[in-house]
Amino acid sequence: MEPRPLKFIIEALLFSSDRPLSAREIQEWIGQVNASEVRSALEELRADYQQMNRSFRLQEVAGGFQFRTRSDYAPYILKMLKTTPSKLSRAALETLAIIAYKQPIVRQEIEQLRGVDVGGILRSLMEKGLIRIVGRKNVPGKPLIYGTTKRFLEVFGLKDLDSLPRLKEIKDLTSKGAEGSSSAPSGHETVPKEKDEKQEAQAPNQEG
Amino acid sequence: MEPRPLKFIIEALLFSSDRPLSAREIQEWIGQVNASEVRSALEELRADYQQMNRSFRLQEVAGGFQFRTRSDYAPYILKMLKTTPSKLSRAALETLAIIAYKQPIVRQEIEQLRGVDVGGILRSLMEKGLIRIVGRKNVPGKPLIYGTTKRFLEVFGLKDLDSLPRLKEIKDLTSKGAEGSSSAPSGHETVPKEKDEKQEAQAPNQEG
Amino acid sequence: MEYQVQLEIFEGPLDLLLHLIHKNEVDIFDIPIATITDQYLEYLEMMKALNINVAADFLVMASTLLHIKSKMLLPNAFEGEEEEDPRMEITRPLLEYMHLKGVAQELSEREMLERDVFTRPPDPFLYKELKQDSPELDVNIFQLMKAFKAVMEGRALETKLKFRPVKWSLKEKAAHIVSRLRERGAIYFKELFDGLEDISEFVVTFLALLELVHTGVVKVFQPSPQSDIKLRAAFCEECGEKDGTETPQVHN
Repeated sequence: MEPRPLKFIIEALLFSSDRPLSAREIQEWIGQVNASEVRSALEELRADYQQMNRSFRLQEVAGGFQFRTRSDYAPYILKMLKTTPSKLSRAALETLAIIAYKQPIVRQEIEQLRGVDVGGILRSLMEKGLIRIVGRKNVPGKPLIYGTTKRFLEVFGLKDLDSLPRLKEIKDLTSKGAEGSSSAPSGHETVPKEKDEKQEAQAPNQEG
Repeated sequence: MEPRPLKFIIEALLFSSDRPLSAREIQEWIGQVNASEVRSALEELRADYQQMNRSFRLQEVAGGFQFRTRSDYAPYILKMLKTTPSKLSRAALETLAIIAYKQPIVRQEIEQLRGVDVGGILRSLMEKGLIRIVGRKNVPGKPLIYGTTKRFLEVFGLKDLDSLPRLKEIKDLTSKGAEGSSSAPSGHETVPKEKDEKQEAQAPNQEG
Repeated sequence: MEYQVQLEIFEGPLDLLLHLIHKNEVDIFDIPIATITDQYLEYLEMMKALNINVAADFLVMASTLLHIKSKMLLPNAFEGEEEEDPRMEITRPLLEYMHLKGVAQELSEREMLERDVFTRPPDPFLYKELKQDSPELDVNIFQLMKAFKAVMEGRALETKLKFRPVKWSLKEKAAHIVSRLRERGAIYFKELFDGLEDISEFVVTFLALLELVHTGVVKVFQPSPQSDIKLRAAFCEECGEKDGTETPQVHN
């Protein structure tokens, strides 16, 4: 058998895998190739699919590469799989956002930020494999410390934690808050317009 | 969203299916297309991939069409699959959990808790490098004492044994808030774009 | 007929405050604290009127607001000194909460796996071929915790189901002896233990007998040192056989 082009070997691996594959893993399986060869073959593949503009493409997620369908096709696939899309509640998303940005973080800190108890939400996020326990904080009570998982990156299509949106702003804000300066930050902030659309507390609305 | 070409819709379905799809099934999922349109789109797809001569192709197999990698790539794929993470059986997981929480522990104590013989499971957990023999108990028969390994910590992403959640914490996370919105059946959860989507009358602090 | 009430639901006090700030279209750095506090309290009252349980978090915030309001009303005792605007106590967490919501929103707008995008499924044929253990494991701590919880709960349940039938209580055994005596008036000591297989049942039966003798419910006779020990019910003179020659003799 004549040797196959590296690009196609990698393509075959990616196509038969149900998880993102890292360049390093691929290199190990194939053997006798160096890391930069694998890297450039991966990039080439990604460009190929980008250009072909088919229903799926090669995406860099969670420290690896994975073929994924384009979102345009989701309705058809959901119909085939007979599933309702797995979604997260607003409360769960907010809690997840806190953990993602502030990790490692303990439950109490999360609750301070959200202003409500999050026990049930933590359970549900753990069950979904989006967060995990990373240790215990060395303070009285030794509370558990939470962090996000690789699955979190996969679900949200993130290359790594640094790819999280708005990371900088959040950090800025926190440090400002910690200093407790009385002078309000310059650009007086007003509330985003679209949020005004939120319904007001409704008068009792009878049903049934 | 503008309608996507039928060929690509079919491609997306085939891509995300783990079994061959028949033209009739595809026709049903997509709707508003007739059988011959589906048939010819499938043929076109097959010709596309034939011509592209990539590492995988669309093959007509019993019961329909399926993407399959070319046999040339099988050795690489097999190599990859051998390193695919395997899952632990429930029995193994339970036994491991007992050892993790009750270590150091002898076999008899594990069997008392699980109510069944665990000889085979202990051997398999040992082969997987998750548990180890830490000594012998100084009682008649000098039974072996088991404990978890460093690999156990790695697999579960724990910093140390201290990071294992305590039973009370487990109960906190696994049962509390079961009725809360956060853990509502996932199928029904939505990601509200706006607050208006919330409809049920509930106490404000649902997780509390 | 019951009416289902629809009321804007707030995740917590911060959520409610933010809503009030939006509604009043005010600057978050210059919150009209009196107005917002009044509206906040109004909302809590409405919840109470609708019989909705007001969580403690909301009450804590209410007292914080009232505290800030009173501070704002007081003439500043430390005039001249740089004192932080008391409102910062709520402005700061509110700002952080707002950003947090923005981030959550951004997360939800990303293409989500199994909602918007899909991957190749595991190939059932390929995986069937590979039954052997791979060095890597696909498990998480949550599964481990659940397994442990299941074991601990399962054991408690089993103890109840499994061991109760084979446990003998003194009371049950005593009742059993009494009922046998009531039937026949007197029985031989040896008969009590006929058919008993379990050592624990044997012991409990004997202890029950001692207890009955001790309380005087059962009398023990041994007509002669060689003869079998006989038990007689003290409560039932007329039942069973009559034997005028016996001498009470308690055996230990």
